[in-house]
Order: sequence, then C-alpha cells, then structure tokens
Amino acid sequence: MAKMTLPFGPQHPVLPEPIHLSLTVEDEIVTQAIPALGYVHRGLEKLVDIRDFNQMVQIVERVCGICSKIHAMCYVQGLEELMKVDVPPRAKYLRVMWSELHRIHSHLLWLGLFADAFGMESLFMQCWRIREKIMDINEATTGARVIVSVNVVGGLRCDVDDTQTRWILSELDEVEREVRRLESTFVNDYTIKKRTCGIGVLSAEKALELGAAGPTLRGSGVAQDMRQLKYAAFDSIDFEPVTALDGDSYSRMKVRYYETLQSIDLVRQAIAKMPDGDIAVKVKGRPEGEILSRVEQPRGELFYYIKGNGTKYLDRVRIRTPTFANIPPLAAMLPGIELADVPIVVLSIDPCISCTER
Amino acid sequence: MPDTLLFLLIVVPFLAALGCLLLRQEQLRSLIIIGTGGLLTLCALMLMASTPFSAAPKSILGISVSMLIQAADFFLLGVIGYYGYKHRNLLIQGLAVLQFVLLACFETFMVAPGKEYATFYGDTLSLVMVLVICIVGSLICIHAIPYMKEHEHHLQLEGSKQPRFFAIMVLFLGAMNGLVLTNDLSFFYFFFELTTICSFLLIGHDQTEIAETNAVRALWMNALGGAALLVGIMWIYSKTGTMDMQAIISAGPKAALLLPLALLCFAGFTKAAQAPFQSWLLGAMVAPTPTSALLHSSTMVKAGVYLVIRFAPAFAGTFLSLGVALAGAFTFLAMAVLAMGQSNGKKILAYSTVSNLGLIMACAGINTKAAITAAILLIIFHALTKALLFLCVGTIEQRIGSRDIEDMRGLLTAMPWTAVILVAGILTMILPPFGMLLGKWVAIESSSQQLFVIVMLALGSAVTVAYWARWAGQIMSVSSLGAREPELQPMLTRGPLAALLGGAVLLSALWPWVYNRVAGPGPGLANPASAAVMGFMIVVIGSGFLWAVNAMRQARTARMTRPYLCGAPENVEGTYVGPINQDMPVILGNAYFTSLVTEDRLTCWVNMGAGLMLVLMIGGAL
Amino acid sequence: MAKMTANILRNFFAKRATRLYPIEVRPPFENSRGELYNDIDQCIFCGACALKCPSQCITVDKDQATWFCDPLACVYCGVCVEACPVHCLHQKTTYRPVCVTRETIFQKGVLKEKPKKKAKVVAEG
Amino acid sequence: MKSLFLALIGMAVAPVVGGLVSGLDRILTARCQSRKGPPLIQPFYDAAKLWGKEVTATNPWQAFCAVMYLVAAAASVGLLCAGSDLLLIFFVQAVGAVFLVMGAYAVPSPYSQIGAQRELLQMVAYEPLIILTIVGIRLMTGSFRVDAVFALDQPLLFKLPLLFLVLGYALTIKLRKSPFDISACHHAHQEIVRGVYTEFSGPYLALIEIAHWYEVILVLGLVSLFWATSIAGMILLVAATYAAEILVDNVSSRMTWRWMLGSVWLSGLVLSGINLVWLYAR
Amino acid sequence: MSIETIPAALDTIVGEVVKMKAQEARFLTMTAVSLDEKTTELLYTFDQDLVMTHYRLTVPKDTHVPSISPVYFAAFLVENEICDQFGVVFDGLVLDFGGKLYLDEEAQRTPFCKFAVTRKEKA
Amino acid sequence: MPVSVIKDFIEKSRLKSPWLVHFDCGSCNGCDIEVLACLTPLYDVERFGILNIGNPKHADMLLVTGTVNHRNKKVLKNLYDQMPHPKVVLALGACGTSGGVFREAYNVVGGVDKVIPVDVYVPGCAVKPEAIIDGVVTALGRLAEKRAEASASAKE
Ligand code: NFV
Ligand code: SF4
Ligand code: SF4
Ligand code: SF4
Repeated sequence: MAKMTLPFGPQHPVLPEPIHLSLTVEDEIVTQAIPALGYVHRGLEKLVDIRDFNQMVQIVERVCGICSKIHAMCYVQGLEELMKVDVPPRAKYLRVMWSELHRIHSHLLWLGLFADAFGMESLFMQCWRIREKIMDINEATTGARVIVSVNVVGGLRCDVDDTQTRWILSELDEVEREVRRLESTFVNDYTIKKRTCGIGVLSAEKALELGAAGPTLRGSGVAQDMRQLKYAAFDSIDFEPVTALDGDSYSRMKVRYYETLQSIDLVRQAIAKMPDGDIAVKVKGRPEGEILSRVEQPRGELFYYIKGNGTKYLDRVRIRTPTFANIPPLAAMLPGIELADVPIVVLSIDPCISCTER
Repeated sequence: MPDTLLFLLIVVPFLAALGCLLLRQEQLRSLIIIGTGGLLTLCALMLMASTPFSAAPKSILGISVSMLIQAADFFLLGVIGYYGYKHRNLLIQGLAVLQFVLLACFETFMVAPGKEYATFYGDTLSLVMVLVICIVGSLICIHAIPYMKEHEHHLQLEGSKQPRFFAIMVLFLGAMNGLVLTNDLSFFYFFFELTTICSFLLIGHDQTEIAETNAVRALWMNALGGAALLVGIMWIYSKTGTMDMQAIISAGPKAALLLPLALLCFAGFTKAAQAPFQSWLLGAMVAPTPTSALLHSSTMVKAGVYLVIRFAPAFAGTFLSLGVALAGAFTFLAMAVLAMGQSNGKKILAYSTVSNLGLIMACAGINTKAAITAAILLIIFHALTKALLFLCVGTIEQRIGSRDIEDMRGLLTAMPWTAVILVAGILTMILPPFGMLLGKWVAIESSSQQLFVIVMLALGSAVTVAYWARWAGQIMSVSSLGAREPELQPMLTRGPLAALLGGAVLLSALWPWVYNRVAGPGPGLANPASAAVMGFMIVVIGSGFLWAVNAMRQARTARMTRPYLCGAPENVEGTYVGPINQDMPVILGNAYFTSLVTEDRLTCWVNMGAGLMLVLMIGGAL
Repeated sequence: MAKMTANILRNFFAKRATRLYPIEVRPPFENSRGELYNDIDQCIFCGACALKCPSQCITVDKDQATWFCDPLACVYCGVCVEACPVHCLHQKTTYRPVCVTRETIFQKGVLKEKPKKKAKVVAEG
Repeated sequence: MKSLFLALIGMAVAPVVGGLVSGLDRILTARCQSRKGPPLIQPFYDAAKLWGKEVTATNPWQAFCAVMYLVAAAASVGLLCAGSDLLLIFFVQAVGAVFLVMGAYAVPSPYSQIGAQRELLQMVAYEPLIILTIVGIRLMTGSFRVDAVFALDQPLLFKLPLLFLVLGYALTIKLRKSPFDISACHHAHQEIVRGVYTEFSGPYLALIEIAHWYEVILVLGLVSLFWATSIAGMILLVAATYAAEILVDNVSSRMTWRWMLGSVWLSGLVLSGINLVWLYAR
Repeated sequence: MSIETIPAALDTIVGEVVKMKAQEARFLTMTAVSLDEKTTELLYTFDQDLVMTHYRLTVPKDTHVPSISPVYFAAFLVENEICDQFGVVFDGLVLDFGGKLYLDEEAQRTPFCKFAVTRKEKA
Repeated sequence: MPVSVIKDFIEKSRLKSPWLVHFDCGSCNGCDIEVLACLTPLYDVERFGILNIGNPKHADMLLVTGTVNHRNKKVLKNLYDQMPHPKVVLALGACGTSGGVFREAYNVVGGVDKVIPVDVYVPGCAVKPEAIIDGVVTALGRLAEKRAEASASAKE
C-alpha cells in the first residue's frame, strides 16, 4: 500500500532536541526508521587540548544541562581515583544529595515531557510545577538553577548548612506528597495505559544484547544500576534498583516514576547520614595514566574514559552517555509501531541528544 | 407525436448501430454518432412535453412488434448460449437453455392473447431515465470518439475494432430507451437481455484474457438475473394474466405477487451490481473507459434500479420493501468501506457506483413518495457526475498512464484543466448545494423511520465523504506553482466533460424546480430545500466562492514557501536532507487501512452479509 | 482518570502557582551566581581570572591596566571569582540584563605599583 | 424574511461569542493547570495578529480552501439561527470540513497530509453520530427543522439522554479536544506538529481560527437544543457541557485513530441504538 | 595507572567479541585514542554484572578494522563515531554513515587524530 | 468601524500574541528546559499570549538556544526563512549568543548571529526563565520599533 516518508526532526515540537529520524510509514505503521545525528555535536571532548583538567569540569558539566552535576561527578571521581585523592566524607554525601536531586528533577522533567507526548498537557504542567521546587533547592544551595557546578577535583565548591538542610527536607516532603498524588494517574489511568502498555516492547535479553542502560534496561526487568558500584557515599546508603518487568513504555515510565520517589528517600538518607567536616581537599599533581569511571545518570549508566599524560592537559576524555547506549534499542523498537506512538517510544528511552553527541 | 418520438428513441440507435458497422469510415462514423446523440437528446427533450403518455405501436416497418420481439428473444438467448459454449461456461449454457425452454413454454402454452393494452408507457420516471440515457449516454459516446482513437493507437491494433465498439455503444442506448419506455413485461425482458449482451460485448471488447474472464462473469451474473426475471414474469402472468406493467403496479401490493416481485427485485439487484453481485461491475473496469462510464452512469446498472423503482409501488409497505431497503443500505455502507481501501481510481468509482445504487435501492425500499423522489433525483445526479468522473479518469489515464489515485497527486500541474474539472466533479458528488448531496439528504430524511437503514446510511455517507475528499484533496496537492503547461485536448474530449459538469451544476442550482418536477403534484411532499433555503445557500456559498477565488488569485502573488519538513533543509525540490546528508525524497501516500479493509477478506464477509440480506428479502416475500 | 480529575479540580480551586513575573519579582537567592563585576580599583591585573576561566572570555592587559570580559560568552561559573587573589572580582546575584546588540564589559584601572605575581596575558584570538 | 434576518445576526455575532468562548476555554484550562492563563480576548489578538502577518503560501489553492471553510462554517451557523433543517446545517458544515481537509492536502508536506487523512477519519467517526442524533431529534419533534425543537414542551434531554452523550463524543472530536485531538491539536506537541493546520499560515490561519469559532458556536447551538424550553436551561446545559469538555480534555491523553474509530463507532452506535429503539418502541 | 586489558589483534577481535556475546556480556562501548600520528588504539569494553572487561587493539593508520556491529548491533553507533573522529574504517558496518554521522563537509575531518591537532601552549 | 481602528488593533495584537518556535541548535539542554519551564505554571508565559507553537510557519519569534554547528546552521537558516514577517529572533544563553564554552570546539560555528540576524541577546548559562520573559518583552519592543520605523520610512 501507499508508503510515506517523513522527516521527524531536527526541529520537531515533540522533540525538545534536534535529532532526526527518517521514517517510512505505511498506513501509519512505521516500517523503517533511520536516525541521523550531528545537530548537537560540538566536539567538546576535543577541548581537552586547550582547556586544563580543572576547566574541563565546567565543560563536561555542559555536556548536558539536565544531568550536568552527575557528569561532573563522574569526571572528577575518575580524576580523583587517577590522582589518588581522598575526598572528605562530607563531600561524598553532598555529592549523593545533589546527584539525587538532579535525578528527581530530571525524572520529573521527563514525566512531564512524556505526558506531553501522549497529549496530556495538564499532567505535563503538574510535573513541571513540582519540579520547580527542586530547581529552587538547586538555586538556593548552589547558586544556579540548572548548571549547578558544585564539583571540583578534590571535592565540592559549596556546602549546605543546617537551616538549608531542614528547608530541603521540608520541601522534599512537599514534593513527595505532590508526586504521590500522581501515582494512580501514572500507574492506573486508563488512557495512559492504553497509550503506553505494550508499546515499544524490549525484552530483557534484547535489552542486554542491544546494550540498553538505565531505566530502559530496568524497565525490561534487569536490575542493574551503577549505584550498586557504591561510588561516592552509596556504600553506606540503602539502595535497591527499581525494576519493572514488561519492557514496554509503560514499564519504563513506572521505573522512572518510582525512582523519583526513591531518590527523594536517598536524599533524605544522605542528609541524615551526612558527617561534618571539610568538603574539599587540595589537589596536587597532574593526572597521568588512564582510568574509567562509571556512575548512574538519570538515564542510565555514564562511562568516562580519562587518559592523562602528566601535563595539565589531558590526552583524551571519552564520554559514553546512557542515551548513546539507548539509541540502538530505540532503533530496534521503532519499526512496527504506529506513527502516533513514535513520540512515546522515542521519549520512553528519555533521549538526551546533547549527551549523546557531546 | 409520442409514437414518432418512441420510434426515434428506440429504433434510430439500432439503425445508427447498423450504420456504424457498415460504414467503416472514421469521419462518417463520428458524424453518425454525433448526429444520433443530437437527435436522441432532442427527442428526449421533446418527450418532456408529452409525458405522461401511452402508446401501443402495432408494427414497426411493417413487422408486428410483438412478433419481432418474440423472435429476437430467442435469438438473444441463442447468442447467450453461444457465448456460454464458446467460453466453456456451463452455468451460462445452463441458464440460456433454461430460459430458452421456459420462454418457449411460456410463449406457446401460457400466453393467451389478452385484451389490448399500451405496450409503451411514459411517466416521470421513464422520462427521467430517457433524458439521462440520451443526454449523458450521447455525451459519453461523443467523448469516446477521440478516446477510442487514442486507445487503439496505444494498443497498436492492426484492424480497427471501433465500428463494432460504437455500434454496440449506440445500440445500448436504444436498448435502454426501450427498456425504460416499455410497458409490456415481455418487451421488458427482451430489452433487459439485450443490455446484458451489449455489456458483455463491451466488457470483452479488448479481448485480453482478463477482459474475457470478466465479461463472462458479467454474462453469467446477468443471465442469472435474466432467468429470475423470466420466472418472475411467468409467475406474475400466471397470477394476474396480464403483461401490462402499469396494470400490475397500480393494483397495489398483493401478497400473492410478492415472491415473483422479489424475483424481479433480484434481477434488478444483479443488474445494478448490488452486493454480492458487485464483482461483475468491478470486473467491467477492464473495458475501455467509455464503456465503464456508460455502464456506470446512464445505462446498465440504472436498468436494475429502474426495475425496482418501477415495481416499488407494487410492494410498498411489505416486508419485501424493507428487505430491499436493508439490502440497499447494506450495499451502500459496505461498498463505501471497500472504496476506502482502494487506490485504483476506477475501482473507487466502481465501488462508489455500487454504493450509490445501493442508496437508490434503499430509497426504493423505503418506498414512500419522498423516498422514490429521492431515488429518481439520485439517478439524475449520479449519472451526470459519475459519467463525468469516469471520463475524467479515462482522459487522465491516457495522459499519465495510470489510474492509480496516488499517481494523480499534484495532477494540477500536469493537467490543470482536467484536474479542476475532476475536483469539481467530486465536490458535486459530496457537497451541498449540489444535487447528489441534496438527494442523499432527501433519502436520509425519508428513511428516518427505519432504524437499521438510517444507521447504515449515516455510516455510509460519512465514509463516502472520506474517500472522495481524499481523492480530491491530493489532486490539488502541489508544492509550488511551477510552470504549468497549458493542457491541449480535442474539443470532443473537452466538450462532454464541460457539458456534464455544467449540467450537474445547473441542475443543482435549479434544484427546487427539478425537485418539484420529479416529485410531481401531490400532498405532503414539502421540498426540504425550498427556494428560500437554496437561495440563501447559493448566495452565501456563491459569494464565498467568489471571495475564495479572489483570495486564491491574490495568493498567487504571495511569497511562496516550501512545505514544513521539521526544518530539514531542502536542496532539491521534493526532498530533504536526511541521514548522511543525503537527499531523501518526500514520498506521500494515503492510508488505505490495509489492516482493516482488505479487499479480499472484507469482500468475502460483505458477500456473505449481502447474501443473507437477499435471502431475507426473498424469504420475507414468502 | 478519576484521580486526574481530582488533581485538576484541586488545581482549579487552589491558589494558582503562577508568579506574575515582571510585576512580581522574587528576590534572588543570596548566593546566586550572576553577572560579573570587577572592583577595578582593587584589581592588580594579574590575569589569574583570565587563565582559569573555562570559557576564556576574560582578557586582561596588565600593561594597559584593562580588564575585559565578554559577558555573552561567560557561563557564570564563578571560577574566576574563586581564582582572584585579591577578591576584587564579584558576581551579582542576577544575570546580566538582555541586550539588543553585542555588549562587552570593558574596565580600565590604574596599574598597581608592584604586581604580586607575574601574570601571563592570554590574548583572545 | 425574519429567518433571513436571524441568520445574518447569527453570522455576525457568532464569531464574537465563539472567540470569547475560546478565550474562556483557555483561561479555564490554565486554571486547571494552576496557571493564570491569557486574557479573555486573547483569541482576538491571535486572529488579528495572524491577519496582519505576511502572506506566504505553498499553494494558492490553500487560500481558496481556507475561505471556503470559513464561509461554510458561517453559513451553517446562519442556517442554525434561521431555524432551518438540521440535516442541511450538518451538511453545510461538512462543506467546511471537506475544504479544510482539501486545504491540508494541498501541500505536499507529510504532516498536513497525515493530518488531513486523520481529519477524514475523524469525520467518519463523528458524522454518523451527529446524523443519528439529528434523527433522534426528528423522532421527538416529527420534523428535521430546528424551530420544531422550540415547539416542544419538555427538554429533549429527558428523552434523548444517551444521544446527548453520543453528541458529546462528536463535540469532543469537533472541538479538537483530548482524547480526540488526533488530526490537529491546539498546541503543537504532537507527532504531526499541528496536523491539518501545519501549512496554513498568516491570514489563512486567521480565517481558520475564525471558522473554528463559528464551529464552536454551531456545536454549542446543537447542545442548547437539548434544553430548548428555557433560556436559563439552555445556558446552563451549554455551560455544563463545555465545562465537561474542558475537564475531559485535561484528564485524558490523546488517543490513536484506530482506538477512536473503534470506540466511537461502537459505543456511539450502541448508545444511540438503545436510545432510538426506545424511541421507536414508544 | 593503567586499565587491565586483554590484548587483541585485528583477526581475533571479532572472535573474542562473539565469545563475549555467548557469555551474555553487555556491550558497553568502544573508546578510541590516538596514540601518535600513525596509530590509534581501540578499547572494547564489555560489562557483566558490573564487572568490566576490556580488549585493547592497536591499529596502524589506514588499516581497516572488522566491524563488530553484526555481532552487537549496538556497536554501529560508536563505530560510526570513531570513523568520524579518527578516520578508522570499519568493514561490515550494519548501518554505515560514511564518516558523516556528526560531521558535515565544512567541519574539520577526523578532528581527533594527532596529526590534525594544533596544540595550544603546554604547561 | 474605521479602517485605522482595525489597523491599530492589529498592530497591538502583534505585541499581544507572540507565538514562538524554539529551535535547539545544539544546546546542552540547560537553556531548553528553561524555555520549557517558561510555559509551566510558575512562569506561565501564556499570560502574555505566548504559545509555543512549534511550527515556524505560525511563529512570530524564533528562540534559539545553543551553539550553531555546521549541520544545524542550515536548519536554522531554513526555519528562519520559513517564518512569515514580521519576526524576531532571540539568541538564548551563552551558547546562543556567542558559542559559550564551546566556542573553540571544532564543530562549532559560534553564536546564532553568525547565521541569521539576532534581535535580542539573552545572556546566562543557563538562561533563567525570568530572563527569557525579559527577552521576549524586549523583543516585542524591538518589533514595535521596527514596525514604526518601517511605516515612517514608507510614509516618506
Ligand atoms: N541522564 C543523562 Fe545525560 C548523561 N550522561 C544522557 O543521556 O542527560 Ni542529558
Ligand atoms: S584575578 Fe582578580 S586581580 Fe587578577 S586580573 Fe583578575 S580580577 Fe584582577
Ligand atoms: S564566571 Fe566563569 S565563564 Fe564567566 S568569566 Fe568567570 S570564569 Fe569565565
Ligand atoms: S548557555 Fe549554558 S546552559 Fe545554555 S546551552 Fe549553553 S552551556 Fe547549556
């Protein structure tokens, strides 16, 4: 029957970011989807040649504005390991706190965008309204809403005091109440289930084979989370990965929804267990040798390869972001779905193109 | 006066056919065809003045008319049998033999010379039919002159088969005229069989394998109808002892006659290609387009609906009537849905024909005065528009080499004139204030008392709009003005198209008058589209039309932009820069709902449903 | 759907969340990182800020005693502020206002007698 | 003469009221999302601005279609106000719908093409329902005319409750509200951008906006017929229906056309069937 | 400090990867580092239950490397990226962007290779 | 109604109903999410009649975030050309205004003004929603100025 080709992106209102999919549809069923990247590629890994390893912290933070804090954390953790720096414990807990705050804001953001993808504008508004509280916490504690820029090699740049932590906790209570209010909507709503259940199914084997990461992997029932590596202060924080079994868009949504709640709990734990003390140590020397660093981003496992050569300029930084890993599963999921479901499936991996292309 | 006109309307085509066969000279043939067309049109118009009338010509050129018909009946059956034998089709042979035997028995044993009655009769219904046959039919024949030339040129035939083709075409008109004017069942039977043969010959005209198969299919289905008709006639005769149609009809519904009338309706259903007999008409698409146009608009299928409408008063208010309504409405809906799944332009037209005839049948089945009026109005407007659309598609096909509507995308650049005519034609099919829609409106209003019918009509009419609008839309789908080369066509191609469209528009504008003329005098038939309402619509929509034309003219000078393709740059028109910086073509296509509407699968269900309806209809008559 | 309806209705009857921005301005958080300003009298034109800036948007000319910053390229990270040895560089709590043409910050001070450190001048290409 | 006068008044007033209703709709929707929302006359600002924009076109035929859409929508409102035949009103509004589709088809952009196809499917979904509703009214009043409704001494709603629900389906589709904002959505966050609207720009989009206001009035007019016995009842019913539409819009996601066709035809037919059978049986 | 790696050669690498797949390891990524003007180093990283395994492959300039994307579909993206940035050509890529995954004509070719580098002052 | 009243209303409407299209031109998402945040309840730019219309053909304002690179500059240009006049362009964030931290990366062209004329620069990294609102207001001022200039020069 009559086929149709359409460009999906680079500028498409459903996609906040410029990615392009060349879709072929027949009777509104996608038969082929070829991705095209490169609209966000800046080549910032290459900036190691002209920016020293300290300046690179600011640069890797700007790989992506949504997960910027965790990028920096991954990078500095790698360097700290390479340079054998012992980070003070308080800094570790603070890192957990901010990274989980980041996860909350990222997940709320995504839940909103996902709601928008299936056309529920009010839910989008609701999620983003809640998210503003987290943004306020960010700004109040770090000085910036989005690119919080708290990490430096050797620790952190800023601290929180008691009044602040109390305020954070009370705000989080509020956030939790509001998020829980949406639980039955996200999990039980008829129209949402109708639009997401069984759409874009990725079995556990397929997910592993295609190298999926993060909620996309956990939505298929694989309990793998880099926080199990116990980086930063995760060694003393109770943590159990959230999973869902069906591997469809609905499962991925559920994973992210419950991770939001989990992260609220993790922030609370981090604040509760936070010891007093310094937040940074002075770092001496220059990085030399190579190191790998992995952390869990909102979208999954982030991987940094850092190679230093004894000068203040690194030899190579290689960033493998979770979305980079999730693009092949996406490409495998698209054929066979309805055109109307394309935004849902695309968003269900929570794509972040600026991370992917750097 | 009517006698002369009758003679001219029925006999002249026969003579013209003979002329076409014998005078094998192109110019002369064209002259004969145009002349016959003109004459028939004139006669038909003149007949308007003298309806209703009845006549009983005894002899024609000195031969007794009834004798002639009797002889011709047997001859026709012989011909059918011959073709059945030639194509090794046992069913046809059987049907021919059966009818032969039955007819022989009938003529020899049963028919007693009864009292005198008019063998020809004309009322509004027949007059409308004659007008449609003569005017639309002639226009089709005229359009066929350049068309067939091109057609044969394209096929690279050695000897021209045009004489035979045109002979049958004009003969067809005569047969149809006879069919709608006769008042004698035996005459009716003759003309009925004659149209069967003619259509068979026309469908098989190209003599390709597929053409022959389809022709044979048409033959057996129609022969089946013929047999049913014959049995019905005999039955009626045995009950009433007369062949006088008016006498039978005006006697009103009688329980005893229901079954034979059901058989008559069955014959009508086969001829009008109602489900489950739609396949012969779909198969008829292989014939050259003028044939399709003729079969679909003014002749053949209209004979089927004519038969049912003619006898409608004889079963008004009975269960049979309801059965006809249901079967018709079902066909209307089912064929519309099937048309949704088609991209072959001619097939869409074919399904739409069957669908619209279903609507007409449904009107006949509803069988109130308003409904019958609706049916007649639908006949008129359907014939005009459908002929127009077929001729357009034929013209387009000869130019672009395809009848697929996907290939007609952006036809506006390639064939601006025809494209506009085609779109206008489609719009007259589905939109007010044009006749088709107004007819449908009267139909729906008159069916409001019958739940199932109205539900199917409501669904069907929505689907109808969808498949037409889709086609019309994509014809206009062009991305930039580009250089439109002016379209060159022979006058004989263009004239009929313009005349048909003009006719449809004009008659729509004259709707109140047409309606009153068709409805005739009588109580309780308020015209839903009174002159005031029509006036309002014509003024508002008409001035809107002028504004729109003006806006379109202004838009010509506006800055032209490229279609929105998510910002992907375009290097070459109709492409966008996709992955690997390659120019990806923008391919457009419609959804044909392959997952829902598969022709094969659905047809099977539809046929079963329709068969059930027919059983219900005939069984209900018991 | 029922739950969502409850949500919607709660929203409808609750106070709206909108802050009517230009009319109603929330005071910025006190440690918000905003626009840079250089207390030029204090500046010793050492160039530490220019050296450390990840965006390389500061140019210091120690001979001319000028301090130049491209505020449109500045990413408000505050690294320069932390790097300044004499703490003459500050960040306001608000961002630089929007502008309709490219603007730059150019400050000229007086050369201090003895720069404490020997600074390197990085010329912006 | 009187009805002509009414028709003209209706055609003049409808866009104003329709625009205000759209503005109110936006405010209420914003409130549901705990936002402030735009000013009430925002739709007029939008339309005026669009009217003043540069004229760009991809195909002049678009202009034709946009004008015809507006004219047909206005004519149908006019006929409604004149108390004319309900089916005719419906058919005239279909003219507009068809021209909107053709306008969307006129541009070889996949988005508007898919939008047009879906718009057709939406028509396929809602048209039968409206016809059946009209038939229901006809069974109550014995006539297809609007003015006959006003002669009743009891609101139609009492006898046609299920058909009113069915009409609700049709309205949701016609007003382009979730879950049926499938072919075009008021905001662009949809896989086909703005569907049928994608390729109309500037003044043509303004025309379409205005036509949409007419349609809002037409639709609300149909709703008001269900309580034609008192003005207060009419207003109340219209307000309640519209509020329900806004609510449904806010609490449901956008569905796919397959779901729409299936559910609308099925539940619509069953509901109207029950109601009609009940009417026939009486 | 250096990562523990298993050395691999051009002709064994695909076999090793197939083995990893048989063990149901998850393909993480590949990392390319330009060692000097003439050689590029490829690091294949796999993950199994949070433990990483690396294969190190050193490729001289202008050598074609067999693609592992037929084994792990997921590798197509990173191989294309390396092709873009380092000019390493992979044979048998399932989806080959031909060095245009990220970069258009106007941009510098193979920007990550040493020979393309103009290094700013070194401290 | 005199024509001038309508004309005035149209001119006023231009300032009352800016529809925007947002193009992420290789931004890090930091600015993007702030643009989206503007639409959400706390900032609710629909108060000003602003709609994120997502389609250049309907838009009056082009919001560009992020650095221009070699691939998306063509898209940017294309989008700009598809917008009907009158239109304004806002460059958001350090990246949009100048290229920000990525200015020197190999695939970065620089700020938005390297490709299309920019009317308003909104600094920040990431831009704050308030700043975006300020930017839009400034842009509307620019629009009014431009219209006034144009009509003045037309009168001469
Ligand atoms: N989470 C995350 Fe990133 C990273 N790294 C990734 O794909 O978001 Ni912008
Ligand atoms: S670091 Fe401080 S003192 Fe040195 S140049 Fe910069 S502003 Fe001046
Ligand atoms: S704030 Fe950051 S980017 Fe701005 S001038 Fe200082 S160091 Fe450079
Ligand atoms: S200005 Fe900052 S936040 Fe905005 S896109 Fe650039 S790096 Fe990201």
